[in-house]
Amino acid sequence: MGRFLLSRLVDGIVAIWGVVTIVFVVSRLLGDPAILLLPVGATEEQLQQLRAGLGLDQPIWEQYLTFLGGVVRGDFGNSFQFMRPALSVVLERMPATMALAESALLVGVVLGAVAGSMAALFRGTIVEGVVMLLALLGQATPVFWLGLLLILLFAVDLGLLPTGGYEGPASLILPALTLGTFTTASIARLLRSGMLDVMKDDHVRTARAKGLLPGTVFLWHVARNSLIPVVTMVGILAGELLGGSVVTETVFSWPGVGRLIVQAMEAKDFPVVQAGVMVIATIFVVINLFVDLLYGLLDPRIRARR
Amino acid sequence: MTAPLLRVEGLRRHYASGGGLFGRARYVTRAVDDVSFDVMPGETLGLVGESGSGKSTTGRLVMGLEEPDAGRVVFDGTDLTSLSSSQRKPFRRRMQIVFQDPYAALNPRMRVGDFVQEPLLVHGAEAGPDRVAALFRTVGLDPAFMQRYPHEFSGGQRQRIGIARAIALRPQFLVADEPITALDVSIQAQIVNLFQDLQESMGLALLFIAHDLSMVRYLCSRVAVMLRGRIVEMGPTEAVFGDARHPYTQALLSAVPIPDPAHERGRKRLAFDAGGYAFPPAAALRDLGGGHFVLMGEAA
Amino acid sequence: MALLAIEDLSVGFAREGRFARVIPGLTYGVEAGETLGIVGESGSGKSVHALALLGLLPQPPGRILGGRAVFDGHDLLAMSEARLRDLRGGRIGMIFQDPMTALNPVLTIGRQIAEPLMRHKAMSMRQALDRAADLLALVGIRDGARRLSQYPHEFSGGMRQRVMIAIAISCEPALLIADEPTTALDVTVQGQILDLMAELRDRLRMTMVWITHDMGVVAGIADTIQVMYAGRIMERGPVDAVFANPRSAYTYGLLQSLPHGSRPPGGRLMQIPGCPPDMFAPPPGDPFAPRNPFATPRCHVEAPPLRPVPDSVPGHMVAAWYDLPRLLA
Amino acid sequence: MREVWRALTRRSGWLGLLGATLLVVLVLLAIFGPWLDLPDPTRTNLRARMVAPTLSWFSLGAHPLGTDQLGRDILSRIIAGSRVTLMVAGAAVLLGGVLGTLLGLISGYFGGWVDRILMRLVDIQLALPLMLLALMVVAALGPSLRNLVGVLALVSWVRYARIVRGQVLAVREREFVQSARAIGASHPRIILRHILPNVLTPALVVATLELARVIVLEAGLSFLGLGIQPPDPSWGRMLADGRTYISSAWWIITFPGLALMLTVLAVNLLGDWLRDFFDPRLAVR
Repeated sequence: MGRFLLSRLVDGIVAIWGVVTIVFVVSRLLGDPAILLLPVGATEEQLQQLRAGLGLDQPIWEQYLTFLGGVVRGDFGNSFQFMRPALSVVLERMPATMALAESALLVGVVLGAVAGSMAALFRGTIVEGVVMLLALLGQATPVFWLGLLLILLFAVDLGLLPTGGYEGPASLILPALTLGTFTTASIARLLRSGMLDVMKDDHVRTARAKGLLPGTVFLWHVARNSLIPVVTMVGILAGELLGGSVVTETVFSWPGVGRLIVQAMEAKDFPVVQAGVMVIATIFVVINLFVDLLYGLLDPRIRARR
Repeated sequence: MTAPLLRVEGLRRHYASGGGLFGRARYVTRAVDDVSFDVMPGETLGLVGESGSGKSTTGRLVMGLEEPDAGRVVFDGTDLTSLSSSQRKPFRRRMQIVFQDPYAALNPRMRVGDFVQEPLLVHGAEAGPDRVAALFRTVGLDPAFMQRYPHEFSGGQRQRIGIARAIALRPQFLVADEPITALDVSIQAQIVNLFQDLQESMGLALLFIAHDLSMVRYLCSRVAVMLRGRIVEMGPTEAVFGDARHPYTQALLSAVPIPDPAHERGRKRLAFDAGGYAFPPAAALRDLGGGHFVLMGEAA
Repeated sequence: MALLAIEDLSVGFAREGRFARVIPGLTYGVEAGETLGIVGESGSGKSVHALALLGLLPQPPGRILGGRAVFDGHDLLAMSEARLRDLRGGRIGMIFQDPMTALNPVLTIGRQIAEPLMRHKAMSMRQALDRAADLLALVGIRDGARRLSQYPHEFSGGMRQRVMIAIAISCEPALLIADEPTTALDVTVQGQILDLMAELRDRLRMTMVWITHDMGVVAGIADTIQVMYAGRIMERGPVDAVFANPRSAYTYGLLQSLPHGSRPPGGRLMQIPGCPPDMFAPPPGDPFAPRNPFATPRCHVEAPPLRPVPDSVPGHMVAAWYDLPRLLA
Repeated sequence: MREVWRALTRRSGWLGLLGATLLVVLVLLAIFGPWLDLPDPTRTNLRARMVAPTLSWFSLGAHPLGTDQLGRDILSRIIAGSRVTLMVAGAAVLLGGVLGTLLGLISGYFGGWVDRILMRLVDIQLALPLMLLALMVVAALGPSLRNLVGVLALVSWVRYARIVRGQVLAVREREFVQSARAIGASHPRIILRHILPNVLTPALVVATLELARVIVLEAGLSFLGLGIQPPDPSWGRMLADGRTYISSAWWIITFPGLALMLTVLAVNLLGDWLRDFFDPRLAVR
């Protein structure tokens, strides 16, 4: 187990290193930051001075190492817009993003699990039909449009909830629903098909041959076994969720990391972009590490292999 | 005495499992461990053992589908293990393999006629439709089936298609890897008879891998018994079946069900723990005379 | 009196809009204390009918079209699912073919053995686990108390089948249905399981239905053999009589196609030509007729009923229009 | 072909048929849009700003789905937008599909260090939410159509590579591939004749599911202003522009979003059906 943890940790670090490299390459493609930073009409001398100040006159591999070293220390440089460390700008916005992502995941897992189980239990009935139809629609509705529709309905027409911003729990409801819909739909569909598959397994037949009550069979022999693919899915969905948060935050003017990244991109404030992307990638890697551990808890076969 | 067509010497294949990014392998499975045997031209050697005994791996090593960790496979005087894959190609004409699972052994996206024709094309042999049709007839199939896809055939028919492909290049030697295990009882005899016919008409030598001991006794002139990667007993079939010396062979023979109620009622099965059995130190195959070998320690 | 009496059981299967009567109408009985060996190839309906009896047949694609199956005075097919559930795992135990998939991989062995005890014997988890340890000892697994907390993947195939047996006999069933329980096992392990089952049967005085495709296995364990083909009983009777004097061309062909000893020079196995019928388009008449060299014209048009063999022991029955001994003579 | 038809018309297949029909209609509209008698999608008309939808289809000059804040006809903009969207998404999925399938084949067939490096690359890319990756790259390279296709292809090759590799690993061990090796068939022959035909259908399934993802991703980028640039109409951009007028003109955001949802739904339905038909095991991804 310890060895497994270590090897997964190394995998995660390699992945983050890869992200760092991609971020570095992309940011160098962005063009000469010195030109972007200085007002139009700056002299060549001023440019040279700034380049030296940013370390842009060094050979590329040295810049890379400097950049890597900075990342390790959590130093992404100062934000061009805010004139203070980019990482702290990003971290300030973290609570908002985490609140949104957590509520969306909660919505998705709870609603999705209930809906998926219902669909599997009542297969061939209207319940399954309705759940699956909603899930199909939920998977097909882009977050930004869903967000706009919800605003139109609940904020503009009914005036029940705020259109956006970050004031109290009421303002969390619409963004969390918006962001959680895709997760709900995906989990519902996966759980249903997983359960229907497990129901065909030999060991469920064994359980029924024991004369166990339907509730026992469902809970211990179907649901318990169907959780494993769902847990894997949650890891993948976390990525969708974090990516979706970029758009959702923009739609609802939610002061999170996603919106910050988009704004920083428009302002060519790439230390903030880099720090934001790194933070999100790190969260994603950590989530997947947890998913892997959970996976082992659920499946003794995998536990044994570690 | 003629020279053997196939000589296998000290063949070894170990699998490592477990381990990760930095760790070394945690378990080593000795799939095949110091296996040696000969097959004479036209002869049928049976290779028996339970699942995981290494008999199928041995067949794959002989065919060069897997590289051995040690040992040699000598075919008609040439050491195949030292050859590059292009040097090996001419030998592929002369030795072929038939697989266990007739459902997995055919390419589901290829017409069976093309599938049987493929070896002829690969080796630049005469590959016209007449030649393929003749092969279909040889294995007892209607050449009209050539245009069909595998899913349209029954298990027995698929196995015939697999055999047609294997004999397309008129090989001298065939590995038959549990060719009847997956078939219905009423079909098994058809396939065994087909093997027998081919052997008589083409002079094929056969390495017949199986776990059905009654069939091996019937079909093979010599038999080798494998246990956990090693041959524990080998010899002329009647010697091994009539006078088994290794406790594992004895247990195996005592367990074969015979379709005779009177015999079964009087049966006493010998206990043998295949997983827990410890090979004696310095065990080697020792000749009991008449080509009957048993794996024994030095003291015996 | 028969412990289990099946009358005219008929089962169908739907696939891709086509329908097959895989069992056109099956009638037989099992006496209390008897071991019935049912032999057949894939598609003979031997496993399907057993699942249908216990309400375990997946429906759809399967469908029970009619018939009765009276167990201990009550019709299993007419029973409510709740009453059938009380019998399953309690008075009727079942063992399946593939021990690698028949156990739940994520639950401990102990829990899986304890479940039927808690369900049918109203035991607490603790009592059930104690009993489960005894059951493991009974099926020849040493160190049972420790192994209860292990998972199926920590057991070999033979050991898993022993666990399945422990589950099936946990509530001391009157009837045990074993569906190819040794097919997936190696020969020596199969031998051990056969010995174990025979011993348990005698000790617990169980009635047993043993489903297999292996004539050798039936010869060893069964009192009565019943040979099935295409959903029908071709022949049935005491094992000694049927093996010594088969009256169905199918039974005869099966026995003859098996090798006996070593091959005489130039010898060939007797083979049954052709392949089993497509149940979506079964032949009219005797389903074996197209493969049967002894078939009479009547065989091809009219299915023969299962009738007693006049000059054999009582209970020996065959479904054939032809008289095999006379044809062979 | 007959089998496909039978499966499509089976009870569970009608959803797939629905998806396929929707998709065909959409593609036909996109192709023949310019020949329809509709207002120019880029022509502004400040006197007809934010006209509410009228459903009088055949009256000339009317706007069945209304007009936007610049008086442009929404219906013709949606149809014009579908051209761009389908072209960009189609090209990206094709490009990503070919690249991913190729790399997955190589990775799975040859194994070894090539496989290790490729799969590590896949892991790394999967550690980065797609939206962010696409955002970064588009921001760096500039939002031209070609760059957009490139970025979307870059984002989608991973899934093909993964699925195809997994399939190759499974197919490679199948006995007919062993048999091809036993007769001495060359690597290209084995890959092309025996492996590729058996992994193409899973790749096709991935392609449909990817198409849906890429369409949404492209719309998202356009919504954020980093995708398709004006004057080319795009659904995402229309949504972004309509946001401001959400309280006065609901139709500006409703119809482009509906078009987007229907498109994704159609593709998903078709993809689900293809998956169930060809290989239910792909359901868990």
